[in-house]
Parts: sequence; structure tokens; C-alpha cells
Amino acid sequence: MQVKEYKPLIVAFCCNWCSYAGADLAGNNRLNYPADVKIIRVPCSCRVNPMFILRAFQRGADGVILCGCHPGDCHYTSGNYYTRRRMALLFSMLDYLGIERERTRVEWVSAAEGAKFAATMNDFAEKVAALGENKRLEDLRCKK
Amino acid sequence: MQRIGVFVCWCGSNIAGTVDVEAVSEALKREPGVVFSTNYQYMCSQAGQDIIKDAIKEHRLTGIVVCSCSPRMHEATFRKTAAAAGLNPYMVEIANIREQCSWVHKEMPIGTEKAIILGKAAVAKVNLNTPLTPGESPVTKRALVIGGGIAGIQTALDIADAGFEVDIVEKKPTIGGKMAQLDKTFPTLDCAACILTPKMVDVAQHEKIRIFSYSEVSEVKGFVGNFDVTIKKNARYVKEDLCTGCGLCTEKCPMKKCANEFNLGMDTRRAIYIPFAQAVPKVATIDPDNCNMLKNGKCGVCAKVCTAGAIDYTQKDEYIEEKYGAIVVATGFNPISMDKFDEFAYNQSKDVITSLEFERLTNAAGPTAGKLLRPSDGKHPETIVFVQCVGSRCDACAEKGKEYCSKICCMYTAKHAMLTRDKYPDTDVYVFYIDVRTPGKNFDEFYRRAVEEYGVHYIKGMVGKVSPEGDKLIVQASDLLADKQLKIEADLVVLAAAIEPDKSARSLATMLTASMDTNDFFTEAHPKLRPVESPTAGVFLSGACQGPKDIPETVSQAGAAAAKVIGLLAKDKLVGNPCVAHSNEMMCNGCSSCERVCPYGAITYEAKEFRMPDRTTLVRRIAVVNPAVCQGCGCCTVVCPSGAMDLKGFANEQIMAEVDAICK
Amino acid sequence: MSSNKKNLQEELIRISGVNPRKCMRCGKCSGTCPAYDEMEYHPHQFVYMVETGDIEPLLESESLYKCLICFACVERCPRGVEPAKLVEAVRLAAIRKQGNNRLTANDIPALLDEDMPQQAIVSAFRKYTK
Amino acid sequence: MQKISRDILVEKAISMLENGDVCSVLGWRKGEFDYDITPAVFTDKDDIKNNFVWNDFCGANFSKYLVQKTRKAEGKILVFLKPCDTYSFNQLLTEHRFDREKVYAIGIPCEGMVDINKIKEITGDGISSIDCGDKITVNTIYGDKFDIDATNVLSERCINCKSKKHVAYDELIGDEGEVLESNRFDEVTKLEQMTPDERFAFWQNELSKCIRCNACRDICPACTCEKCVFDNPKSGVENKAAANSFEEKMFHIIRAFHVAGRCTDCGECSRVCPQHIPLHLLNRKFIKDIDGFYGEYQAGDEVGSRAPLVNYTTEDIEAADIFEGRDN
Repeated sequence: MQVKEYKPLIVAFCCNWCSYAGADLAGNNRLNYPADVKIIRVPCSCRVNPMFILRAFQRGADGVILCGCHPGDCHYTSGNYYTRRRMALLFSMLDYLGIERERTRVEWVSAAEGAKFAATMNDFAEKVAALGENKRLEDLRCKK
Repeated sequence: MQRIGVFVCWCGSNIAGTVDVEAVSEALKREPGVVFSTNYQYMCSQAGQDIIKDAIKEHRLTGIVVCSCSPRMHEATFRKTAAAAGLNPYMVEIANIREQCSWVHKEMPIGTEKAIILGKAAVAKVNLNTPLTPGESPVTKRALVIGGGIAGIQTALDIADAGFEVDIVEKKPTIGGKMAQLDKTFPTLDCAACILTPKMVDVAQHEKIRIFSYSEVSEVKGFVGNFDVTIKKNARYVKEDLCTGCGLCTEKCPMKKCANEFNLGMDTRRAIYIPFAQAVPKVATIDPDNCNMLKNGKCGVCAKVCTAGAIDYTQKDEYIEEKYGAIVVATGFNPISMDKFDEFAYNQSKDVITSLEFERLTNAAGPTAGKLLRPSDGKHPETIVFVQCVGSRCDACAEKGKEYCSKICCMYTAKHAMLTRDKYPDTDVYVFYIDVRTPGKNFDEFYRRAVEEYGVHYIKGMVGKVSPEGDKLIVQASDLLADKQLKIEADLVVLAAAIEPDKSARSLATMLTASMDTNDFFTEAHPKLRPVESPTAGVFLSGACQGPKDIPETVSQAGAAAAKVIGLLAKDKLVGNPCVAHSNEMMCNGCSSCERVCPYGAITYEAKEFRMPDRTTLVRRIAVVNPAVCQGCGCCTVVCPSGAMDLKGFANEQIMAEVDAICK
Repeated sequence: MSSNKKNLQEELIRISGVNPRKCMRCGKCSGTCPAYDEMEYHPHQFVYMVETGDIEPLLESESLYKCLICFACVERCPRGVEPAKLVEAVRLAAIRKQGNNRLTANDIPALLDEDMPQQAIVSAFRKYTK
Repeated sequence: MQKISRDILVEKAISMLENGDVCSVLGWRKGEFDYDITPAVFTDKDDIKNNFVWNDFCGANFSKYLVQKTRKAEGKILVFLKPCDTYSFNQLLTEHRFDREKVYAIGIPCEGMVDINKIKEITGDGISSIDCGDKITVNTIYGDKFDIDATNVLSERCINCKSKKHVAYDELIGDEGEVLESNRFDEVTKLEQMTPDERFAFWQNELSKCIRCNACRDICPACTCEKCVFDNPKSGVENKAAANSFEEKMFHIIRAFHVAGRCTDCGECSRVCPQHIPLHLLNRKFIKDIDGFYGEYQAGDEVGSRAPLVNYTTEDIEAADIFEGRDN
């Protein structure tokens, strides 16, 4: 059997107006971050349903990060405030169930913060990689 | 099943340098639904777009995935391309393999692998895309301006000059607002009335403008382009169309002791009155709280003297319903109450006044005909103390005053001090300040002139206490630079009271579903980029209702709001963003969660009849999204426990399909 | 700031519950203070000096015992800084130093005279005893 | 022992039916066993006379039944509400789930309901009859007789009763109680203090017992969706039976999240769980977090209050800071 090098799989939900643009800026400035990070564009961080996060873990993601505009800067004025509450509660619940805290994160990244986006992704990928494979929220049927 | 075409762009070497584009297009060819896959040097070029158009026709494509640069760059381009070939533009998805792949990963195998995964996610999404058509709604070509101060006047004039009808609703008997009460304006010292009253006349004479004075907005329904507004016209007991404004009634009325609100209660008027000589409309109004005829049916003098027959004691409040395409809020500000600031003895001494009262005292049309006299004894004050920041810049835990800087006080105080020294050089004028804030064209120069040319004593420090002693006011204050405590015997103390939004703004905001901050100032749609729009589409902001502002700033914002309104009214139809929320009525619980989080008030409820399997009918409360108002943030979709609410273009299924494709 | 100074500063902030950084330097406390002329350091200076950590001079100063604790500054401070509480905290810091009591409770009756306002007597007990 | 006697309630129900004030009565009906009491709609006065029950086993919360029952009812429905039931009643009104005009609510005081499982721990199986007097008298088919003090076998939710006060009613029978200080979050705190591995093991063990009978969902007064996401093939989380440990967790996480901020902590989920999973510990975790993060909030306390998840302040705690000061 061939031993494969462990690479974490990370899903990043980015709001269209700030964080997705921040990711584009990271690209424009050629700032590297691991290819393990795959971005899904959503109109606003408040579009992210906890079900999507669980779905990602089920399908084999090792970490899920949600990026939105800084509080106060939401394109829709209040979306990220709701995100903040939802995710604080969801992450607390996942921790309560014994799921590793480092597997989930919310980060506010503005359209001007390309460097922050890349740094955040590097840091998050590193932390998730250190945890190893997601065993506690896995669905074996979805494994390769 | 969709018939999807995949188009992989090289972007010269931008993508092709790190991503094996051939491998990507080959790999995606095997994805479900994909019937055609190719790659090309520059997809966004005319030749590249032609490849897409040809493929749509040749392969009867129903969906397209372009693997290229960021959708923020060329999504619109490729949507147009698709539309040109007869495909619904919302059947296009972009896989961002440049900014988020080739530019951030250096090695070809890694870049290629990720590009394939991003492509797969886009294909998975397109498989679930449905054609979307933006909704259209007509625009009523008339604007409503709420508030008839300088902000409302300027906005109304600008809109009307562009050829659109405008109605102004003003709750006072006349338009003019706070500016009509001012004497001079900083930093040019031109007389407020001289620049305002011609504008008021312009408004009155403009064929496109109607003024509803002594009126309030009582109900607002509808949405951008289509507001239904009910205006309550309060009974003024005078027929506006007959009254000539001759003023005879206001001289003959026997009720002489009514406090004159235009002069802030510093003198009196009759029970029937015209607020000031240049009022627009120049029509008398009866104050029902003071009129003997209205209170107990005895008197009737005004009716007897009115040769025009304009007096009508039986007049009732009238409700007018009108349609508008846009609404401008220009409700302005008021000085805060001084009740919580006992230390300044405002309620103890008549000679402690607010700055607005000082304006009236120095105004030629004011209670003293422009002579600066003490309210208590009518004597000329020899020492005047101005206190800045009264109730501004207070911490929330101090439980009085406002947290913000009221912005205009530094300048008007400099103006008051300068004018006083100019007219009465024998007067000693002290200004106690914490900071002097003068950012504005010619503002600091103005303040320096007050100090350098007019000899106003500016003292850094705050007044701690004002105590009336005999006919003097003892002002105890600190002089921080001299590190001394001062006691000044003053004749008049003028408080630069903080300003706050008009009290009516809160209920108006509720009617308009426009959001407010904790201070009851209206919130902008975006603090930098959309400063004159409310987050509620079709509602615009003008003047101090949005934040403290001086006159030049108010006028420029009023013009900006008017430009936005004109831009809206110039359209015959509003084309919406089709990526809006919609509710599945079969699953909706009618629980109101979505309505509560919607920042735009786009969700309403209706009672809907359902035919049940047993042939009975059931009436249930269900949510209805107004697609013209919804901006598509999707917040409602997450609070909906049953999942009845979904977002077109970013549906639950679509996002989950992307997740699945990425995690496969 | 040396660590000693910093500790003292933190201690004072903790005892008083006052956040001196909230001060916007308007001087209303000093403008309002009835004991201003008696004091070497005035209420606004207390706040500023605690903020900058320059506390030693305050500990040495007679001003500590001149404050009437009338709370006029607390009442009127627009920023809710509460200078009198800070003065009280510095005073506590001074008397908490072993053997540093300026007065004991027993000394007080001898110092009272008929003209002394009641408020001053009450605050005297607060000031001089522990 | 309940302070209000059954006879008062029966008399009230019958007189209201006879006067035509109401057309039906939601109450507790005698079941196959004395401890097995089922919610029922009574329309007949003899039925009420013979079968209406009010004793220490009447745990069922009727609020949820009003959603369906008021839709079909021609007239008013009389419903008996214990203090904790009134919170659910208000919460459902906040969410416009039934027509208040169609309900006549009578608040009745509650001395706490007993847990049959705790009784069975004392008596063993084979209970033939139970009589709720001053003591709970249990006879078994083996001829044994037990006199049990109700306070020793109170259900968990009643030991940690949050309120004896009725927050909604048209009429109150008996005395009004008060909101209580309870220790209901102690168990949550205990779990929080475990290591993540211990917590994971705890929940893995508990949730793996789940047989997905949906009793928790079906009884929950906050789960009144017209169609549940778990029954909807298009929701993406449709799940009729948990196939593995992920799906066991997913169901309970999503369910707890959907009722977060709306759950009144009535405890019905844990009462009806045939596998005795402490489901209330999931809901209470959310309640505890909400109280801690955003200030105390009791769902159902008043009609029309804004639930924490449809509300925000600009100063809310960041998700990154929620674990500050907790290292496990």
C-alpha cells in the first residue's frame, strides 16, 4: 500500500464584496498560500448555513473557514453581525461535542487585505494540518 | 440534464504558466453534464467569445463554465457573450483559476490539480443553475421630500429643476427649518435670511413643487419606485387657498400671550399666527391649544376681520394618499434639552441661554430686534461666556448628553463671539473650549480672526459650574493652560448645546424600514461609497438627519441626494438583481424570522389559502419576498428553520454541490 | 514606564475602577472642584498623572487630603471618568503603605471645629481611617 | 402531589364545554398504564369525567398541539398550561404559529412531574398500578408495594425548574409562582470542563444510542415546521435514519441550532427520548452560551421579543474569542 503524504482539505467561504476580493488581491500580489484551500463564493458571509459547514466536514474537509467583511463594513449593512452570532454559537457547540476548535474559524478580510487573506490561509492551513485528518466529523462513505 | 460547455482560458501565460490548461479541459470533459470542453489563449477576447458563442449554437449548450480570471473581472463579459448567443446569462459560472490558483501556486501539478477541482465545483453548480430573469417594476416619476429645511428645500429644487414633480412635507406651518432662525452664517457672515428666503420663494413658485406644510407622513407602503404614502395634513383652521397672508388676523387676535416657538419662547405671538414675515406658504395658522373659539366657542375675531373668508373653525385633519418613486428624508436636528445639566443653571436663570436662542437674540427679526440684550432685564451684557461641548462628546456611562461631536458648535460659537465683539467692542467675550475643531474651507482662518482680530478670549478648559448671584452669573471654570481655576462674573452665558436628530425621525424610520444608529441618525447604505442613500432602496438621506452637518455640507449632500433621486426617476423601469430570495410557500411557517433579519424590509406576510387533500381550505401565514427590494444577501435563508427560504443563484443545493465537488 | 510604576498604576486603576484613558482633558472636574485652590495637584492632573504613570508625586502630595470627596467632579464629568474615585484610590495607596497613616481615627475629634461642614466630617472619616 | 385537584379542572372543563365557551379541551388522558398518560382532545363531558387525568405524570406540554388543533377548530380550544408550558405558548405566538383568539388558556400550578424511570429504578419492572396521593404508591404484579416520595423521583427538568410563574394565560387556577434560580446549567458546565476527548467520548456514546425515532423532534414545541429539513429531499440534509456516527451528530447539531434562541428549555425532548439521551444538554448549551455572550434571554418570556439569532449588536463577541479563558 502506498502511503500518501497528508494534505489537509480546507473549504473557505468568502463573501463576494470583501473577502473574495481580498483573495483576488492576494492573487494580484502573487502572495502564496497552500493549494489545499478552495474558495466558495457567497454573496455575504450571512449566506453560509451551518449545514454547509457540516456538509463540508462530512465530505472530507479537514477545516472550514468563513471570511466576510469587517463588522460595520458589510455590503448589506448587517449580514456579518448575524454571521458572527451564528458562528460563535455553532463553533461553541462543535467544541462542546469534542470537535477540535482549530478546524473552524471566522476571519474578517476586507477587499484591501490581500496580505491578510494569504497570511490567514497559511496560518489556518498550518493549524489544521497539525490536527491531522478530521476523524470526529467524518463520514467514511464519503472517503476516497 | 444540462448540456454544459467548459472554456478554459490561458490568459496568455498568466494561467497557462502554472496550470496545464489542456489537462484541465480534458479532465472537465468527463464531468457529468459536460458535452464540450476546450481551451484558448484569451477567452475574453473577441475571438475567445466567438468560440463560446459558436459552441453554444453548435452543441446546443444550456450552461457554461469559464475557467479564467476572477468573476469580479469578467463575469459580466461572459454573461453578455452567453446572452448574445441566446443563452440565459445566469447559466454562466466562472471558475477562478487565475487570482485564486495560478497566481498563488507556483508548481504546475499543484496548480493544475486545484484548477480541475475549481472547474468541477463550477460544473456542479451549473448543473443546478436555472435561467433567471431580472424582475422589472415601473417607476412613479415623483419624489417626496420629508422636511422643509435647507436640506429639503435644496433637494426639492434640484429634483424639480431636472423636471420631476416633488412634494415637500413639513410639519411646521412654514418651510425654512433651522436656517430660517439663524442670523448670520459662518465663515462668510452673510445673512441667513438673505440666502435662504429666495430659495423658499423659488420653492413656492416652482411649478413642479407642492408644499404640504403643517403636515406629517402617517403611512408608507410599497418599495423603490412604487411607494404609497399617506400624508396627514393637520387642520390649521385656515383655508390655504383663500388666505392672502395679510396678517390682519394676527394683529386682532385677543390671545396675546402664546409662547412664540419661532423665537424659542423668548417672546409671544397670537393664537392665530404666521411664524415670520417671509414664511412660505404665507398663510395664517390657528394654534388650537390657545384659541378661545376652538376651545370654548367664544371669540371668532379672526373670522370677522378676515376679508378673504379664509378662517374655517370646522376644518378637520385631512389624509392625502399619493404615489412616489423615491423618498428623501430631510428631518433635520434639534438642540438637546438642557434639563440634565443642572450645573449650568439653564433652568434657574433666564440669562443662561442656548446658542440657538442667542441666534434669535442677535437676529434683526428676533425678540429684541437684533439688539443683544439680556433676557432677564433687557440690559446690555458686558461679559459673555460661551461654553462649548455642552452635551457633546459625553461617554455613554455618564448617562447624559451624546457620545458624538456635534460638529457645528465650534464654528457658530466663533461666529457669535466675533459678531458680538464686532457690534459691541466694549463686551468681554470668553469661550471655554476643549478642542477647537475647524476642518472646513476657511474655517480655521475664521476662528483665528475671532481670536486675533476681535480679541475673543479662548480658554482651554471646561466650565464646571454656573451660579446666579444677584444679577450676575458666576462662572467657575478651569483654565488648563494656566493651571488655574477661574471665577468670572458674567452677564450672559451661552451654551453650545449638542444637537440630536428630530424626535419624529425614529417613527419615520420604522415606517420606511430605514435603519438608524443608536443615536437615531439614519444609517447610510455605505458609509464611504453610498453616503446619501439609505440601505432601503429608494430612500435617500439629506442633511442632519444622517449626522451633524453645517450648511455648506448639508447643501452639497442635498444636491447629491437629489442627483441620486433624479437617476432613479429618470428610469422608466427598474431592473432588479435576479439573485434574490424567494420563499417556498408550501414549507413556510410564517414565523417572521426572515422578516426580522432582512436589512431592507423586503419580506412581508400574507394570509394564503391552501387546498388541503381532504378538500378543506386552510389559511396560513406565509412570507413573500419583494424581488424589487431584496438585494440578495441571503441572511433570511439561514434563519429559516424549514429551509423554505432560498436564494436564487446561490441556492442551498448549489452551494452544497460546490462543497461536494471540492471535497470529492 | 518602569514595572514598578506600571504595577502601581494598574493597582490604582483596579482599586478605583476608573479608566483614565477615557479622559478627553476638558478640565470640567477642575472647573467644578470646590477645593481647587487648596490642592497642589488638581483633579484633572490626578487623572492625567495616573494615566501617564507619574504617581509618586501624587502619593507625596498634600492634595490627597484636601479633596472633599464631594463627588462634584464625578457627577459632572462628561466622560464618566470619576476623578474623585481616583483620588480616593491614590489616598488608599498612600495609607496602605505600612505605618503611613497620616492620621488615625483617634486624632480626628481634636481637629474638629464647629464651623466644619458635616460633609467634611463624614469624608474625614473616609479619608483618615482604614 | 399536585396542589390543584383533578376535580377542579374536570369541573372547569365540563362547564366551559357545556356553556359553549369552548368546543374542545386539550388535556391529559388515561393511558394503558397509570404512568402512561397521553395528550388528548376531549369534546365529550363523560369522556372528561372518566378519562381526564391530572397528577404527577402529566408532563406533556400542550402548546405545540395548538398549531394543528386551532387550524381545524370551529370554536375555541381550552388548554391547560403548566408554568413551563406557558413559555412555549408565548414562543409559538411570537412566531405566529397559532391564532390566540382561538385558545382559552388556563394556567395551573405545577409541583413538578416525576420520572417513571426513576420509579422503576426503585420498584423494578412489572408495575401494575400507581396511585398519586401524598406519596406515590406503586403496586407491582409481584405483589410488592412501594410508597415513594415524589420529590425523590422528580424528573431532571423539574429538579432544575426555571420558573413556577405563568407568562401567559386567560385564567389562572391556584396560586401564581415565581421565576426561580435554578442550577440547570451545572451539567453543561461539567461537560465544558472535561477535555475535548472526554466530551467527544461522552457525546459519541450518547448520540450513538439514537435510533432516529424523531420523538424529540415531534414533541418539540419549537419544531413546528410545515416540512422538516430532514424530511425534505431537496434540503441537502435529508435523513430518515442515521447511517453512521456523522449523521447521528448532524441531526442533533442541526436540530439544536434550528431551535437555538427559540428553545424555552421545556425539556420535552429528553422526556420522550426512548433511549434516554440527555438532549436537553444540547439545547441548554446554546441557552447558556446565548446568556453568556449576548445577555440573558428567556425564549417565550414575552410575546414578540426578538430572539438572539435574529438580533445583533455591533459589539458582539467574536467567534475567535469565545474560548478565551478556557483552555480545554
